[in-house]
Amino acid sequence: ASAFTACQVTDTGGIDDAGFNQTAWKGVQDSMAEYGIEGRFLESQAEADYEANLNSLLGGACDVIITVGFLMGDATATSAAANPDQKYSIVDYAYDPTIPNVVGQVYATDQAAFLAGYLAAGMTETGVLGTFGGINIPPVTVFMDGFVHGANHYNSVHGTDVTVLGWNPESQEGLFTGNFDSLDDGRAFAQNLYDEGADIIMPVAGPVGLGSASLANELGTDELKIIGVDADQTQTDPDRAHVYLTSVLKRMDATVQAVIKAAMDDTFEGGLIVGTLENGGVGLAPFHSFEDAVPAELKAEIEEIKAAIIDGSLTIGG
Amino acid sequence: MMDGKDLKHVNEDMRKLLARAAFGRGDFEDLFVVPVFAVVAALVLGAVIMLATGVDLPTIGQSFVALAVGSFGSLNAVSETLTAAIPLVLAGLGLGLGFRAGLFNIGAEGQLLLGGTAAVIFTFSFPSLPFPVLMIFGLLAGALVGAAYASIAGILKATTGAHEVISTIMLNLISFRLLEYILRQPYIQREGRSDPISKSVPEAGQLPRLLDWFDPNLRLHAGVFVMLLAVVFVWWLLFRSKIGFAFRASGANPDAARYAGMRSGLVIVAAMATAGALAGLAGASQVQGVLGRASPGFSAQMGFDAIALALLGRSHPVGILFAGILFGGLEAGGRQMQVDAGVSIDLIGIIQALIIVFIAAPLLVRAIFPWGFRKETKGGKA
Amino acid sequence: MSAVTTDTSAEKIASAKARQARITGGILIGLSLLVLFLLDVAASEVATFKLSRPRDAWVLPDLVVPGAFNTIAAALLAFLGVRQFLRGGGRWTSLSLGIGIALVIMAFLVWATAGKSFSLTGMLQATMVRAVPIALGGLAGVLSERVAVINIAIEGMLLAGAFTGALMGSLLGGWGGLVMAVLVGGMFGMILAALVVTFRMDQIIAGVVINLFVLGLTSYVTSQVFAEHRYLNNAEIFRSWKIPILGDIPVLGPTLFNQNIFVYGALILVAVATYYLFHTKGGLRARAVGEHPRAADTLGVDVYFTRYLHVTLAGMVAGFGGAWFTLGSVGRFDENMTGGRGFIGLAAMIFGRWHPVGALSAALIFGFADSLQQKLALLNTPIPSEFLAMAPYIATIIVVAGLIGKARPPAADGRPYVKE
Amino acid sequence: MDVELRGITKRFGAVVANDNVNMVIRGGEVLGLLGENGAGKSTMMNILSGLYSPDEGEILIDGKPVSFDGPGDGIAAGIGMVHQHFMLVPVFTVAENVVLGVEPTKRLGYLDLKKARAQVDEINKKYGLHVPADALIEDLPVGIQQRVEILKVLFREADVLILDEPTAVLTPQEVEDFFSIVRSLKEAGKAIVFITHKLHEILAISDRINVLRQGRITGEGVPESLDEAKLAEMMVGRPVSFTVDKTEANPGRAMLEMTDVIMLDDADERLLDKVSLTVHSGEVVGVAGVQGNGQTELVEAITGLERVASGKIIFDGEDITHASVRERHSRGMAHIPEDRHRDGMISTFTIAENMVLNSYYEPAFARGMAIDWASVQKTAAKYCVDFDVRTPSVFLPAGNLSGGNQQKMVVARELERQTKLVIASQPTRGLDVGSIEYIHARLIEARDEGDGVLIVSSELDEIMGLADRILVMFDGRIVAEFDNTGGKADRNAVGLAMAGAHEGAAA
Ligand SMILES: Nc1ncnc2c1ncn2[C@@H]1O[C@H](COP(=O)(O)OP(=O)(O)OP(=O)(O)O)[C@@H](O)[C@H]1O
Ligand SMILES: Nc1ncnc2c1ncn2[C@@H]1O[C@H](COP(=O)(O)OP(=O)(O)OP(=O)(O)O)[C@@H](O)[C@H]1O
Ligand SMILES: [Mg+2]
Ligand SMILES: [Mg+2]
Repeated sequence: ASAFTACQVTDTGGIDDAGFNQTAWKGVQDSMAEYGIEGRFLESQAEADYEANLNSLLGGACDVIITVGFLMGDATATSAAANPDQKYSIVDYAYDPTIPNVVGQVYATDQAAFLAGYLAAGMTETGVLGTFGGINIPPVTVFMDGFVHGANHYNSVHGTDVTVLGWNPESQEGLFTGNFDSLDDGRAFAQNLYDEGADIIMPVAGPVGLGSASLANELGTDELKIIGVDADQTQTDPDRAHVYLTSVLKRMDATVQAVIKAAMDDTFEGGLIVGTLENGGVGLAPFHSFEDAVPAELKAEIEEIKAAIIDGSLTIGG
Repeated sequence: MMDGKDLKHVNEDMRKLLARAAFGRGDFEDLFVVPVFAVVAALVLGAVIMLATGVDLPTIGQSFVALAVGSFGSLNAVSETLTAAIPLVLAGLGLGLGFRAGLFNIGAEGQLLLGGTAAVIFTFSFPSLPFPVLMIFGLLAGALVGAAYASIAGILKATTGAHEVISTIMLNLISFRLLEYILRQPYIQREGRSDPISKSVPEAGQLPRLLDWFDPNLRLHAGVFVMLLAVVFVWWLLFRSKIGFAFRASGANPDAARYAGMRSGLVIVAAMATAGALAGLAGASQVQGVLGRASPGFSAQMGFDAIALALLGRSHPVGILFAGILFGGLEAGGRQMQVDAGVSIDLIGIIQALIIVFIAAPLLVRAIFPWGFRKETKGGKA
Repeated sequence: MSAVTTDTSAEKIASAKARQARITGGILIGLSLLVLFLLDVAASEVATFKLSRPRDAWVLPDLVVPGAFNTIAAALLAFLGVRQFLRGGGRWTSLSLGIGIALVIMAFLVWATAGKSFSLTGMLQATMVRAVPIALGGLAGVLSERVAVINIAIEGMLLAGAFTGALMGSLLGGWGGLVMAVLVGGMFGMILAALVVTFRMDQIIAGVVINLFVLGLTSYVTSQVFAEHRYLNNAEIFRSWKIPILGDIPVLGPTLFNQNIFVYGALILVAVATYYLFHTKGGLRARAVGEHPRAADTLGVDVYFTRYLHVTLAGMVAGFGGAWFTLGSVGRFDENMTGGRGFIGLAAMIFGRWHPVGALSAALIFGFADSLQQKLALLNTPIPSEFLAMAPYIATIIVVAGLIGKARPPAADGRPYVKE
Repeated sequence: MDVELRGITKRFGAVVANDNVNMVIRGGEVLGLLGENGAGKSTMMNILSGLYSPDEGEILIDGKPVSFDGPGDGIAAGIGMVHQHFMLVPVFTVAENVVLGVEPTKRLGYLDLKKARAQVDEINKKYGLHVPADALIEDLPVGIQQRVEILKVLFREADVLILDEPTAVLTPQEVEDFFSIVRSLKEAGKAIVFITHKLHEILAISDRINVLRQGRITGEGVPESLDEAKLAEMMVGRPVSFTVDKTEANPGRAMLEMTDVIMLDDADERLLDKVSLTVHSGEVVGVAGVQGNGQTELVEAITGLERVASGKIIFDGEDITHASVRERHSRGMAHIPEDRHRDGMISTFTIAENMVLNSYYEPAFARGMAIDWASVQKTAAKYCVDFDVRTPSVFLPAGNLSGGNQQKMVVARELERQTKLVIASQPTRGLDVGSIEYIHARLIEARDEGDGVLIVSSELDEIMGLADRILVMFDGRIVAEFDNTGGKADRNAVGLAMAGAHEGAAA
């Protein structure tokens, strides 16, 4: 009777976290615009709210429920088991084995970050790149791994000696703010890396990166450029769009939209969606204001590498 | 020296001295009238804020209905309210006890976090233990670790005079990082998971749900008994036990306590440890009763909310129980408010703050609602 | 001292000073062993500390420290320790400890940097920047606690300042935002004063409540309003302003003379507050109200007014400090972005013994530990990042426990004053 | 300048502190004001100084009615008050305390402390006060602090000086000096109100005397027509005996023996310098001395509140040098602390709780880990009856009691147990004659039951009246000992020793 409704339960970061909650919500919003469906969300204040929030969306109010973040993995699985007819999808989490009424959405972010690392290595003037994360957890460090490997690949191709500060893929240790909300940490950490000579930095800490962008804005892009993560940050941070060399896209909005579409078309099937370079679930954003600054041959190399990753002839981290 | 008549006289005097003062009208106003007005005033102000941010009147009405229904309006609401109250009351009891002993323990958050983590680790480490044993030992492990962590601040204060406000703030910050580290360790991290999440509490270690036979969504768990027991225990400890007497004496006048032969160092450490144990218990009850595992920040600011709670309950166990139920109700009702009216749950924080203001400053409530109160006698405490 | 030598039973007298000296000696010897075994660096390796950036006006060469430094430091520590242990006491105790700790920090840096390099100047500059909100929070605490009003609400006032700075800065421009942030901070100061002075609410409750309220209100508006109206949360920031000539001095220049107005403001405010509190009529009265309000009252000092005034001023200082988060740093407000810095400010105040300069120094120590931790994370030390991130907090605890002991707050701190 | 108070009434809740009081104060005259604890003297004067506002009545200065809206107005009208509890900021210097509120300043509000110092020195010279302008208050002996209070009033050029129990903490010598200051003020034409509990002082210095009882004036007169007995009766409403009734001491075994006790402060200065003394059972030993010469530390050493650096303390044959406070207490040592408010009681606790503050853990009051409140309450009620603690209920906060009753509560707690040794520090400070009489009798009773009693007091009269043997402390040492059997010690000699005259001889 009533319109198709997609519901989202955020994790504790809230709907406006400039991170995965917001990006996933964008997927719902895009679907609302494109397919004319209803969308609503519930914010969780604490982890104890997950279950309660899921419960309050049951009873036929939602055609599909999107949950966000690995922390909601348990609550989603429990709810899905108790309500086998309800469709669910969870962002940034995969069940093994899969659950028939849940679609997990995960991303091979390192593929895209690899391209970003290669690009940055080609663009640096100081020969030093930087990265830092929010907390030392895989959804974060996978970006950093890819970034470092990409830069290393550039070194081995071009015989250069570009170094990446802030992450050591072997020891899995590096620079972390310890939070996903202190913007001025983002600024301070970028300043730290800049002081050590970095002129391109990739912050992997949600809104914290906005603080780094603020520093780049102040110093000027000759001194410091930023690589965004998750979404194309020229869109999410339009006022400082010019500091972003590019962004490592983790297209949660696209996968969320795909799940909603599937649910609408009755092609919904539990399992896993893996965002890759191949299916466009991850990728590199356009260079926007740096379109002219990036040399054509570098662009070409990146396209080549992308193709090599897609066809499997190049493995990351080798 | 004394003849019979005198003796009778003396007994008469003693009887008079032992007659307890009656429950006065002032007490009644402070305990019942003020809170009612406080809640009303806070809700009115909350509505004003909603209006100011562009929420329309029907939605505001809807929000308040949702708030009421979501907190106490159904069995599920009551269950949610009590479930939310359990860890808050437990941690609040610890803080209240600290206040009574003159200690301002800002560290409940960290103690709760590590206590809960310890409960998880203990329960999944001994999965073969049978049901009540594993559950009880899990709670004890939480309490013990909470106590140990709080004792650091206590010992520092007792031996070097380091101010507990500083050390507990720092210990909180340390505990956040420590938990991140712990959750990365292979023994603790859940198999097959790459994100920071611990293994699960086995069935036998969980606080059983009490009402799931009626409706599987009712989350109220046996922690509610732990909470009630703790209220009674803390009341007994503070007002009936010897050590509690020392706590209160040291809190009210440390010099006099020292002169009376109480060991201030010992009292500080003991009070901190007890407070920490209660906070640890709060963490354990949350993981064993609701969450089933530990993850970064599962404490969700409960340790800080508990400060407000303890103050609101005037550091009295029964007051804390009621304050906890009020907070739990606001939390559950606030969730309903979000679901039904789409109003951001952050509004609840504002209403909580306003209620505390009005309850903690009876003079303010009296100034706003002068007709609700008896006139004070002239020359009284103006 | 003379008494000890003239007394035949000297050895039996348990002298507090001698015991302290022995403890210090023990600690120093322990540190020496620590440096010798845990922070051992091969003599061939060098640690490089960069003092200038290539484009600076005056470029200083890098500071290259050979690995042998640590062996020397260990020897020095051992010497100091043994000296304390044997001779003991006197002015030397705290001096030795100070030197000892400095040596250990340097040895640690050399150990961590061996074979690598980092920018010392950058670290010092960051120290300064990171110290600003804490120092201002601490100063706000000093101002209100000096008139005996405990100010737990610093965190909330910082957050209110940050929020107002972003909102008003977006609408009115940087200066407008700054002024409004200061005013709103002052408003919350006045509210705190009204609650505790006029309505005699418990001071700690009042502070906690203001924190809750501000957090709730700012988060609510952020998600209810800012999420849709982005232009309300996009303020121009105050850029660094290099003081001519002074700003070009190596090391010192970037640290002190090439910063934004918040850094200068914090330094000036600390100086002004020190002058005010300890050298003016108003300061004398304020301190009297904090120490013995009834005495002040009997001399015609208006206790209530004094408390209102200073707590309001404290709020304004905190509002200024809060604006740093948005107008002085990132130009945008985010939920709970002060992240407990107000509480650390409170710690800085206690640590700094209720003195503006003390609070600033404490904030600098904290800022130092904080920026040191960031450098260490870059140097790939074998210490897990979580433990490095704890370093500032652990350092604070150690300093508070070891060096301060019992600090004495203003005598009437936290007590309401009731006039008859 | 003449001041008249007319029909003053002031209530605190249910307590009527002043009840329709009339009083006249004239320039060039000392008005002595006398009354029991809680009679309403301080309240009356606080009203006059503008600190409190009266519920009824008016104040006239030179015939004109005035109304004060705070102490600032009182000061402006020329009324200055030296409060019973010192109104000094301990961490400020003398000069800072004196100028507070009327600070000399230069540009930018800069505090002109140099000028302040000069002004202080000028007044110092004029009235012979000898107060060091730069010393911190907390470093000064109370006698000097007292003068700072007077300095404050003079600095404000007050014409009416209210002195609320200014001599309570002074030594006899200091009282003499103080009186000469008062006389010179009187000659300068100031009106002075002098409040004290010491009858001989009031007779010595007053030109007129008013007696206050339960908030009303119950007696008036001039010293020439009055004597101590009459005054006391006017005050208390019954005849009072002044001499402590006691028989000869009957010293038994040594209860307390201290040998060569040394106590050091943080800077290794000696607070106690090889103190040795003995207290026998059945005798009262009085320790006389000007405050700040180690008496406080002596008591701390005996009661275990501070560690001693060397030496030995033996209590009834057992070495207690390192025993805890509680251990000493449970072996039968009673301690009446010097500052009852800070150290002796908890004002927010009930009287019952205060009565067991240091014995709550004993079998009589404990049941396992719990306290047997029923027994505590019964005991407390009994103590109250026995020691005449006047309160409607043992459930009231002890802070509600008057000073005298608080002290009786503390004394009751300490003496009602089985004791062997009583350490009483300033046991009657600030109390009215009735209460003093009572407490003295109880201390002698303890002696007669075989306790050793050590009394530390800066009140030489108290020591002379109570002690069987007198020790004098000076600069951390015991510098003289006097036999006082039958009150035969030479008051002058003791006074001289307190001032350090024996120093050479004892070293
Ligand atoms: N039976 C008793 N006899 C004497 N004192 C008691 C007794 N029970 C409690 N007390 C003391 O009297 C006070 C009142 O205790 P009660 O348990 O009634 O709590 P309360 O009055 O609500 O507490 P509070 O006044 O501290 O908020 C407490 O300070 C306690 O130590
Ligand atoms: N601020 C106050 N609040 C309540 N009651 C008070 C206050 N000040 C004094 N009282 C009460 O008023 C009465 C008179 O007290 P006041 O201090 O004037 O007595 P006093 O004659 O100065 O006694 P003392 O000799 O002990 O100094 C006492 O019963 C006292 O308890
Ligand atoms: Mg939110
Ligand atoms: Mg008096």
